[in-house]
Amino acid sequence: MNRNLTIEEHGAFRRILDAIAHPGRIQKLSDKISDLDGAALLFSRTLLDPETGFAVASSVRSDLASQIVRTSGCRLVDLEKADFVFVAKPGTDGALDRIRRGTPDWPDTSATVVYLVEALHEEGGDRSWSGPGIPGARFPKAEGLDPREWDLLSEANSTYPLGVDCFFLDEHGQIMAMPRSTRMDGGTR
Amino acid sequence: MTTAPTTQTSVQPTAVPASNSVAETSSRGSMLTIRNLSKTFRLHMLGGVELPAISEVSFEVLPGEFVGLSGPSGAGKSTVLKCIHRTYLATSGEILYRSAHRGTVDLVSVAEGEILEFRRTEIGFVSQFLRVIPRVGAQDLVAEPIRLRLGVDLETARLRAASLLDRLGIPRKLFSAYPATFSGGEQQRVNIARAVAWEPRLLLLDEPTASLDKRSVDAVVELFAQLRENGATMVGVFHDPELLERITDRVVRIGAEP
Amino acid sequence: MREPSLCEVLSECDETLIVRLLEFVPEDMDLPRAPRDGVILMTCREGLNETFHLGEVLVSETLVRWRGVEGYAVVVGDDPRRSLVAAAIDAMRQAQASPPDLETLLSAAADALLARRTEDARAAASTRVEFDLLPGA
Amino acid sequence: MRVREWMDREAAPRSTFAFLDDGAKKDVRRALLKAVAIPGYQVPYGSREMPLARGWGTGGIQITLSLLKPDDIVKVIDQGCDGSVNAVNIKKFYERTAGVEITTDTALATLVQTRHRIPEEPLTDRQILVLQVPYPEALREVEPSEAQTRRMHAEADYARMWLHLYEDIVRFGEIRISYRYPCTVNGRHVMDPSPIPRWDVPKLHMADALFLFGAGRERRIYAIPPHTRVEPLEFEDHRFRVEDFSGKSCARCGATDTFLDEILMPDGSQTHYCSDSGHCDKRRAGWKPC
Amino acid sequence: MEALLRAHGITRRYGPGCALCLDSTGADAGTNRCPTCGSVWACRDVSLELRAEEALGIVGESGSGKSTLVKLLHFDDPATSGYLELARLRQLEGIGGIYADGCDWSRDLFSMDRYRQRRVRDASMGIVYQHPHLGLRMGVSSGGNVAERLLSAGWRSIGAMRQRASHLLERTEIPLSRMDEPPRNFSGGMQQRVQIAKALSGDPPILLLDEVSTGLDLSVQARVLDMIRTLREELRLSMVVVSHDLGVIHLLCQRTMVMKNGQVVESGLTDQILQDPQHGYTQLLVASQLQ
Amino acid sequence: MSYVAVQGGREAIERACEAYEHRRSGRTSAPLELDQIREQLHLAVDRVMGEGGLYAPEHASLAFRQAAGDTFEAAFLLRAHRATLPRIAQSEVCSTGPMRVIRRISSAFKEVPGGQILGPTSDYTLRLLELDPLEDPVERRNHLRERLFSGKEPEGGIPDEFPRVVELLRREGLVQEVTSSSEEPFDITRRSMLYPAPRSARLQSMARAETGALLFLAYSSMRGYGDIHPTLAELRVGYVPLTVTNPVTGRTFVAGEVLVTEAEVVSRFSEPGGEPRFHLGCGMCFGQNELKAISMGVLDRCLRSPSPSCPAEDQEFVLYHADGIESMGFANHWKLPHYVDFLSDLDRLRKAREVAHARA
Repeated sequence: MNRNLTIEEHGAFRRILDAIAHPGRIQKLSDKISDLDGAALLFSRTLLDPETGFAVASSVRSDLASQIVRTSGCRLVDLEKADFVFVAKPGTDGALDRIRRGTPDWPDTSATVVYLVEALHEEGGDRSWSGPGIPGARFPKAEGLDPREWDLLSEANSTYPLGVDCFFLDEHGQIMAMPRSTRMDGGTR
Repeated sequence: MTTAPTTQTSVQPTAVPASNSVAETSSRGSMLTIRNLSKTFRLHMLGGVELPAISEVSFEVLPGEFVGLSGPSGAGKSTVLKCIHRTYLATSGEILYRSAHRGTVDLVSVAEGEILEFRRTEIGFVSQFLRVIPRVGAQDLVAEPIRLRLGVDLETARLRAASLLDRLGIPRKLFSAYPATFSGGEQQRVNIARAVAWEPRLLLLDEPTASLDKRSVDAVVELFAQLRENGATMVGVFHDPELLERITDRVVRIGAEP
Repeated sequence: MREPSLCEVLSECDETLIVRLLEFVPEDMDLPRAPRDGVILMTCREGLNETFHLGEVLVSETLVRWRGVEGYAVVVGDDPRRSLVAAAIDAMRQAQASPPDLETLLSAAADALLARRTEDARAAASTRVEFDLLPGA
Repeated sequence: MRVREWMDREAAPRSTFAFLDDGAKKDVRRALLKAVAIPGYQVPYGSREMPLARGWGTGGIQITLSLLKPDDIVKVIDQGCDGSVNAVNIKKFYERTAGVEITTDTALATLVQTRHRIPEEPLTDRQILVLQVPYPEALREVEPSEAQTRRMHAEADYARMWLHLYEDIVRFGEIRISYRYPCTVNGRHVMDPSPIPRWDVPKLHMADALFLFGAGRERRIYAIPPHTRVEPLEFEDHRFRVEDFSGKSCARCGATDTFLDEILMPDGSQTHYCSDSGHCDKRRAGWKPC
Repeated sequence: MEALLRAHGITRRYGPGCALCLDSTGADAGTNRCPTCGSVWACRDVSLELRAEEALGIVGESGSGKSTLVKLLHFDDPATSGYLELARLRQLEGIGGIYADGCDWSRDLFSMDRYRQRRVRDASMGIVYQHPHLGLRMGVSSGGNVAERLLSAGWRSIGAMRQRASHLLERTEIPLSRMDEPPRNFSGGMQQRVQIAKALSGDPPILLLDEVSTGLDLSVQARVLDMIRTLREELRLSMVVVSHDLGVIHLLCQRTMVMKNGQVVESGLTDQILQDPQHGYTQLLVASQLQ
Repeated sequence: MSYVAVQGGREAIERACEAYEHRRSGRTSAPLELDQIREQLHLAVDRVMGEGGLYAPEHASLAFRQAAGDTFEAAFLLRAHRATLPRIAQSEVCSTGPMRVIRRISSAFKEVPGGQILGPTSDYTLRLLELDPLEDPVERRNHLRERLFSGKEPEGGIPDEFPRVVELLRREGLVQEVTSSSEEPFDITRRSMLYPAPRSARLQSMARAETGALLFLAYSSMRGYGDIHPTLAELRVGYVPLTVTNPVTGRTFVAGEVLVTEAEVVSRFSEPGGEPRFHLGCGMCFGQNELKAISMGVLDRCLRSPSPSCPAEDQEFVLYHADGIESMGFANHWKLPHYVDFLSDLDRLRKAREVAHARA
């Protein structure tokens, strides 16, 4: 294993961890990457390996998907069995129901959903996020994501500790996360 | 003989509504209409042998009436009473009962819940034997139905129970004793007191005086008379034909040739 | 007795032979997967037909590419050179470019291994308990 | 790569950045993300053997190894002390395998690994505290079976844990649990905060830093994200209390607001030193807590 | 009287099950274990309804499935199939997702997650097992035993819990001086009474009794049964009473179900079951009763 | 109590490591060579490989030397080393059928197809300390070689494949089959154990467990805390080919041989219902470690008990406590300072004493 690649992954993981520890906080995944494909590949390389099941839930470009499989060595599996599900804009289009949410004994066996969106902003969202990792409330915004996706996520995470954990990557190589413990209030419903 | 099985497990209430024309016309004015009532016991342990107990019994009881049932031993007098009470499941026939609040219903087929409700609020049964409840004294045993069914407080219920037991000649010193230790006659009187204490609307009497001495019988007869004055309807079986004639309005023969 | 495989021979032979065989490895061979230590998860089937993982076995692994063919080897033991040699021989044999001298060395090593195993078998057989059935039994 | 190149390179020593192979690191990372997403829930993972013994912090070490960046500044403490045997060993290991810088100053550290203490100086939201955990299961106190405790967590069935505390109060007038005081995290999971003294438990509540817990031998990872409710189990009429140091102060720096070690002097008398040695040194050097 | 609990088609199978199971097990087959695949059908297609303030008896010999049925109702064991619903109870209103809007009945409780099942159980049911060690923690004080259910229901005041515990222990005739003693120091009858106090601690509308008086001396048995009778009236409890003893059933229950090899063979008013049993098995049971 | 509070810990630690190494390297004796350990202390090496979960005779010899003969420590070194190695692949499912047998016995039958091969074992030796060896060791070695390997080949030789003894029982339908899951075997090195544990996980866990721990538990069952009553149907020791798939061609090949001990234990029939049958227990481990394989075989059967009634039948009890690396690490960790915890304990004790005094 190339030592520089390894070190790059260590750096990326710290930002991924920081993102999920601070839902709604946005940062670059790597100082060297400013595009969505690069971010998606680095993210996969950091977390996915042959032990991981990978699926795409909507029109993620097939060349990107196959590159993810190739560089990380992960297994391509059905949506229902996936540990990581990559989703392109505008959203899962109902497929969220098929994604694993864990079991009462093993809530960690849920999938992690990675949304590939246009742009992420720390302000300007119409829903207030609160919960662990958030002092008070945050109002993040994900351009390119269908607003109804938030309702679907709210529903998917309504029986805590079951649920899905989400990451958002944007076209500037930025990352943001929303774990299942985040509560969303308000919105357009 | 009809052997149509009754479906005791049914949870569907099958109360016949008061407006049901058949029930209405045939039982106009009567409290209880028994029509073609048959009961056959089937003994599985004896290879499914069938023992007919009663066959095609029919009679009516008017409100406030005291009807006695007579017939040779084994004719099925008690069986009729138990069928009315649903202690026995009738094999065929109808027992139309005009209830206080639920119109006329067929006690053969009405839901168990309804039967339990009638037993709680309308229909009483005096059996030959006292059902002892462990660790409950005579007075409390009689007070219990008064308290529970009439909703009075414990003290009032105990007072009423005491006066009833007094009337039936139970010595005061026995009031707090457990009836299991009583003589047969004493037990029988406690039993009657308990059964009538809450003044049921329809009272079924299954040889209530069988083991009583003369004085006690008189007290019981007097008690029944008072219940009737208060509007109770009664159907009874008595081992003593003389007593039967004396206290009932009318006697229906069971088991005799038509 | 089973014929030992190339990898088995290279797993068990003396180090001196490995040093000699390395000289036959063409230096222009590509190493898509360079020789490395690693483990193979050893999966077994036991008497009730359950498969389970008995443990891991230390091996070395090499994948070479040479003249359009790929040679691959996994060799039990911790010496990456052994898998390099094995993979190289695999490739050379496929390319039909395996030097006769090398093959001679190899077949001698295979014979030696087979002889050792035959000895083992003989030793084992000499500890066999002979039961004579009793007459009339 | 060509054969020639490889042969030349073979002479040089081989090394992986941060010791663990990639598969192991990814396994730990995935577990960490789930742990942060479900605060206080123990995520199972395939713990690898470390060059330190099981029970000596292998869980914490695996977490740290999966996190380290070459530019990290790492502080390792054991029982509050940077110079403790185990801490020194672990630091040596990180220096050797990841080339990171080591510090004793909590404020300078980007990553703190600890056994049994949380530094006195509050951690910031850019810092991570990795705790070594011998027993991850808070309910083990009342239930030895893993299958049972798992069920209890699934059902949020914590009555037995509470009952344990109730019984202590009835029998002894006090709760006997000293360190490893069970806490409810995010209003849902009861969690073992690792063997930190009760003194440190309030530091977990609505903190700015991220806390990661690793139990190597028991193969569990769990976490408390920043700004998360962490409430020690307590009764309305019997509140949680930290260790009592009233009337005592550190003989070195004079602190009265720190966790103090009791030191037996050769003459049999007692004196007290700060348990957090780095903090104590800093105070002696004139630094003042704000 | 309103129905409070209803269950339909409750089945509990241990083992894989096979195509021949249904024909080769049950009351008629005389066994609950499938000879082909070895599966045990502990409870098969049982339906029941429990009304408010009613006591429903379940009789049958050991292995008939009656205790399994109670355990399923108490969520001690998961049902293989069937559903269970509770009427709208104020005790359950606080648990999210139990009632659909405007429905008088809960959703199927068997298909709920165990977290909610536990909360439903804590809020609506108490159980008394035949063996006190199943219902009690023998090493924990009697007061603590009563407090456990309260703790489970979210009580967090030691004082309030001790008050509630002493009230209940007094009601069940346990001397208060022994409140802090563990039940293992107590006689069987006392243990059973502590169990009753524990079962009642959360003020549940439904009490499940599994052979509560079996194995006790007659006098002790009478005392326990009398106490149950009194408590039922005072606390307006609905009860499911499992017993192999027809006397106990007769004393406590208005209605009775008879089970054999996992199936219900007969159900009806208790006096009817005792005096005019329809099924051969019930007739045998009644005939075998000691008078 | 204050031995960690003072500065200079680092120095002392380094000296301690050196002292350990110095003591181990001996005073005047010749340095121990690895091939000596590997060849002459092979049972220790086998045990280290088995408990370390890694078949690597050279490394295990090295570990044994570095650990000064402490098998716990040596197995631990091996496992720690393993953590740095990538897993290249999973082998094909290896059968012990084509095992190159060096020892094979059955205690169930006097004569078995393939024969009783006693092989290298101490079982039949007199346990007399050889205080005065009669011969020079090298001479003795040559002498033994001659006796075993030369001369005429014994009749029958050694078959390439031995039929399993349990197969004979199975053919008569006397063995209770286990419904083995069709799923991939569980891998405890990658996943955390789940309970109830699948049988594949139990076997893997015991295969790397500490020999003494397994023996202790199995012995408790043999002695009476349990109802297993074992008979050793077969014990075999030999070399099993490790078969691997070539990822390029998809063809399989043998990468080398692995020494394995396998025990098959028949236990008394027990479960009521159905036809009475023997229950089998299987033990298998790296190297020649007969005690471990037999113990594992007994425990495999114990852990399938439908109603566990003693420690050896309790899955969690056995599997959580039999791993030598874990248990030794944890027992050793008590040597680490615990004075913060202890102070917290003291605080509780003092408070409780105050309450007790106030109550009295």
